[in-house]
Amino acid sequence: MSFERIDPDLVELDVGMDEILINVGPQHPGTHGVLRVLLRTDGELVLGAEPYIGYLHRCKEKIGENLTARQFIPYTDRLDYLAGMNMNLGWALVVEKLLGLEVPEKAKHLRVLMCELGRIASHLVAAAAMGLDLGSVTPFMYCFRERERIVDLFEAACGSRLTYNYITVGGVMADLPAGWLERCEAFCNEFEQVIPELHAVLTGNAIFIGRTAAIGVLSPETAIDFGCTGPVLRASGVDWDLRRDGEPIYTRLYDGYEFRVIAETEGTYPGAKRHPPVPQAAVVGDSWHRFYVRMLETVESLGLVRQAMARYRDSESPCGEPVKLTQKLPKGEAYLETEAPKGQMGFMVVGNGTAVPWRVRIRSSSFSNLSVLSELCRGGLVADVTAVIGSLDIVLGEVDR
Amino acid sequence: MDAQTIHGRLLERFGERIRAADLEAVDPWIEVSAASLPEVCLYLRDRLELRFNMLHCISGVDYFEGDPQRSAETGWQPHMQLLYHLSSLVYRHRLVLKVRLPRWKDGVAGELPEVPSVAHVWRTADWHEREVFDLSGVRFTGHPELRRILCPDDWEGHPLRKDYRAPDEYQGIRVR
Amino acid sequence: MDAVCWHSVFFLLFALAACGFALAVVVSTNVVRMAFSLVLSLGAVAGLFFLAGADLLGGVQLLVYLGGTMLLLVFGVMLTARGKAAEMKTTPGWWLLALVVGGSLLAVLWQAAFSVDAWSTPSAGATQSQAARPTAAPIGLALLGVRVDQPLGEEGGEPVLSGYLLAFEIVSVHLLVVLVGAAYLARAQRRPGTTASEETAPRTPNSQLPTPNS
Amino acid sequence: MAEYLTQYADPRLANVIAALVHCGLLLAVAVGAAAFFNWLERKVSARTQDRLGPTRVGGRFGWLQSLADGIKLLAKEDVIPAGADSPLFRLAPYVSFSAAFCAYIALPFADGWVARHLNVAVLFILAVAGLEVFGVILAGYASGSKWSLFGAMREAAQVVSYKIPLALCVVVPVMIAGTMDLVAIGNMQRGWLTNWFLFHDPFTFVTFLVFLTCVVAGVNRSSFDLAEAESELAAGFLSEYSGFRWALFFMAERASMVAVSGLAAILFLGGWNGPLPVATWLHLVPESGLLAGWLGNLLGAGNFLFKCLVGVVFMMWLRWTLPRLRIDQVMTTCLKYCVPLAAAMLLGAMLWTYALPGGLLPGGRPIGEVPEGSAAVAASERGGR
Repeated sequence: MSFERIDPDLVELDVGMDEILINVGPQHPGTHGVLRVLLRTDGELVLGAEPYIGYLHRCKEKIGENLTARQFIPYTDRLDYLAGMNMNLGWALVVEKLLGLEVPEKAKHLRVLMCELGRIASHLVAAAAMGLDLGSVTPFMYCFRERERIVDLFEAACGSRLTYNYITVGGVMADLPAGWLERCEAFCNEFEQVIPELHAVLTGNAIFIGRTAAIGVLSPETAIDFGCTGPVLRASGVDWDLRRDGEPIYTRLYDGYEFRVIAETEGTYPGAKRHPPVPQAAVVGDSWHRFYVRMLETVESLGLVRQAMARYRDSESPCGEPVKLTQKLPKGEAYLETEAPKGQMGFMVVGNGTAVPWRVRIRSSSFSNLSVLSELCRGGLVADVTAVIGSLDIVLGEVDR
Repeated sequence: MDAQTIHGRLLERFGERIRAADLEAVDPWIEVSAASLPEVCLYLRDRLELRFNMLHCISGVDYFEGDPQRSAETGWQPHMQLLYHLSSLVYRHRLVLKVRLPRWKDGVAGELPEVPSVAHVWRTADWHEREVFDLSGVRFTGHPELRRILCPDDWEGHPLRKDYRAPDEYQGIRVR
Repeated sequence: MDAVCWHSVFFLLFALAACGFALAVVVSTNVVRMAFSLVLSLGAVAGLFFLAGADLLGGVQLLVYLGGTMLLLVFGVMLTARGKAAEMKTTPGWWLLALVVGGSLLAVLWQAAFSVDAWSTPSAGATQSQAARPTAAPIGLALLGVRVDQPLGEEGGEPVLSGYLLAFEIVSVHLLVVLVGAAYLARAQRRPGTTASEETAPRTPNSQLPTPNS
Repeated sequence: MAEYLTQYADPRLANVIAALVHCGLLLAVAVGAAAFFNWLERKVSARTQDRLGPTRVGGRFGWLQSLADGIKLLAKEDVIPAGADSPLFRLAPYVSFSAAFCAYIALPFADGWVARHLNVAVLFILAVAGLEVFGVILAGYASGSKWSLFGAMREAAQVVSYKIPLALCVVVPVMIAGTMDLVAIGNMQRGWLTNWFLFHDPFTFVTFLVFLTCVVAGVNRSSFDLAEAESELAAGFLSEYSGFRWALFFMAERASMVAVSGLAAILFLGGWNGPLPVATWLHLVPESGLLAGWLGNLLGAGNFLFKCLVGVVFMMWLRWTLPRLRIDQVMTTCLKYCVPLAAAMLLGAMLWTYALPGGLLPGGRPIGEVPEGSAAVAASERGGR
């Protein structure tokens, strides 16, 4: 007697129930903001997950058509409000690209410093929120405690804790205050010791692995097809990071910096020896790997912060003069993507000879990363939906713009 | 591969369906005719030495100046432009495809211009085309599910068109 | 205070609850409420057992009937009873049938209850005569493999073990097999992604594998 | 107590008074425990998370925080959704709480200190504790929300499954003791630490671990709190509840946490007997007179409550440390690990007691033999405090 299955595509379910349609969100603790996901479920099994977005749409692109380039900087803070510095940089660089502007050395180091701190802060929130999605509250507090220190540093540098308006067209708004570098140094040293704690409560935890390993597996082809970028793409094993592979105007910032792109190549992660091992159950491209990539990137970013501080100390130049508020933009378009914490954040600016851009376009990384959600959730369980959303690390301010 | 070579390949393959190009611009671009867009995209994606496997962004830009005085200075006829930002993760080259569309289909105000969808080439295009449809008012033919994405389903008008006037009320709520 | 017999008060309380909720099962039209009334009714019966000093029986009643059977029943009701299925209308025909069946059962119980001498005549201490009356004990024991109605073998001789235990076990295993089989047959088979809304336009895959950059 | 009162009052009145006193005491324990553990959970979670927790209400340590929380809850608007099945929605919290509360009836706090001495106390507690789920299911159904329904379905599936290994685990100490009488089981573990059933043999030790797992799953605590699962189901069956009704569910959860911790303490951890036979050294045993016995019992009750506290804090520790399991993992844990393990342990314990009736240590006593000086028999006759 043979027990071969007649049709390998056929999925056997428990006793079939009626399909239920469930709205996850727009107000739901597991959706990281005002995202609405329409789930089609059969009992606990998810047959389809359709994201509905736009609840946080604030017409950013339209607003951009009515402001000058520098006036638009504060609005970029509100895109990915967990990494405002990186958003500032994206817009500042694209305008500089159109203007053909080059910022002084010191401003570059300041930009790297701030953006990498922002990346750490953003990844900390991602780890925290993912833990929370899986019902683990304590790591949330640990992560936020550390993020709070970064936010304090930002506040000391620019006076604001969430919407910085710091990196601007032509440089940065202000030089660092006295004593800032020492505080940052102290943070780096102490944060380094917290990372093993986070690994202990999340990365290596058996339940955490059970909840995330082999859940929401995203193949590299699908990831590229859907335009997924950032940690989501790298977790699928694609070695791609704009800080290394991007356009010159962006990669020039990182000239002379040493860092590794965190992606699994040839079965291992760079520098993985210092971190918990990849569990057997995990598959490249699953939720666990997305989490792991972020944790490892945090360490890389910490290294970049240290290098940036050292090089900032050494540089003598002024830290750049912001362009006039009414700086006229030349005719033509410029498009630039930068490696923001959530993925590749693209800005396009179309100039028509006046100070106000003709058109502003924002290519959001979370927008593309979210579009793959229905692909990842289908066939999983209801509980996996939150795990997958958490691992995609979306920010609705950026998705809806 | 630089924009020059890509342009050469495309000219060789598609001839006059490649309308224009500016390879010296900040971002080199190549303009193709709307009808041949999917074909060009498939070629760019699948050609072994090109392999533009990632579509980054689709943007709609409305070239329309309501003020007649300034309209005369612009130097262009009112039109709608679509920009497709492509790149290859294999060869690390980039390209901007442009498509020029009339602002209204057949010049009839209110009839959205049409362009073939490329959602079957890159699935990124699915949501991006919905967004362009929603905000800029371009109809993508052959799109699996072309409906609004950021604005509510019953929203009227396409906000990123230059002649758009925001409504005073939405469902009985003052919005201005 | 002397006149109050608390035992009787609680007996009445539990008995009323049991009967009242049993009636509620019959009268209610909502399946979930029916099920819950049944839970309360059975719970009240457990209370009666405790009152009678039958702690074990009361505990078992709670554990098996309420914690086991009723829980499964409520679970099943929840899975199936949505929308129209949650409301049950009883037609007059069903009422009639139920009255006939229920009435006859009531009659039997009535007869059985009042045929106990000790109840009809409380003064007569008729416990001895009760012992002689036929009860269900022999058949219960026989199901466990002990035939009390047959004489035991001589001491040291062959014990008589011709109860119904084997048959009982066979029937129970058979029932279990039937249940498992029913559950298996009820399994749904579905091909993922065959629902109409998931159909997308035919597309050629963006299938090139990115070669690792280095 | 009823017997004691009978000396002074009419027996019927004495019974009523005794019942009321028992009831009041237990209610005080249940509600007091809810309040205390609410505060403690805030403190424990705060410390786990590197915070301070409540510090202000009531002066130091914020010890009046529970009261403030209670007042806040009572002052909240009582919302009943339009789509809810109103009578069942109102009823559900009471079902949950009374079921959790009923378990205390048979739970002894010290030798003979029990509201009602049942000789099948273990069975009774298991049965009653299992009824709490009806409140949850009703709440889930009656809320008229899909999230609540999901929560209720998860709860039902989980509780039905975990009942099996839980019962199997309970059978092990019951089998060793040869009785389902919790007072007797507690008294059997009198003496040194080694007399605790936990250390009776290796099998009971493992059984205790399985028992802990099942108990955490049974009372719906993280990482088995799938019925609530705030990040997935938006609080599941509790979604639509607010104010006092929510507080009742909350108290039910706390009360059953304490109850199962108490059960674990009696079945495995020596009940009210400390690790050292201090009470015997001090002659605080019933034989030394009424007052000595009473003092010994007071000591024992302290012991018992401390063990309950340890059990509850353990559950809190789990909750604030571990992520939540998925429903299939919950089922796998139960059916693939807990049930076979519990069954094997039952068999093992059975063989052990058969092969080594006196235990490994010299001077051990055979199972089922109540050590001298036990008040088990006396207590069953006294039938109350």
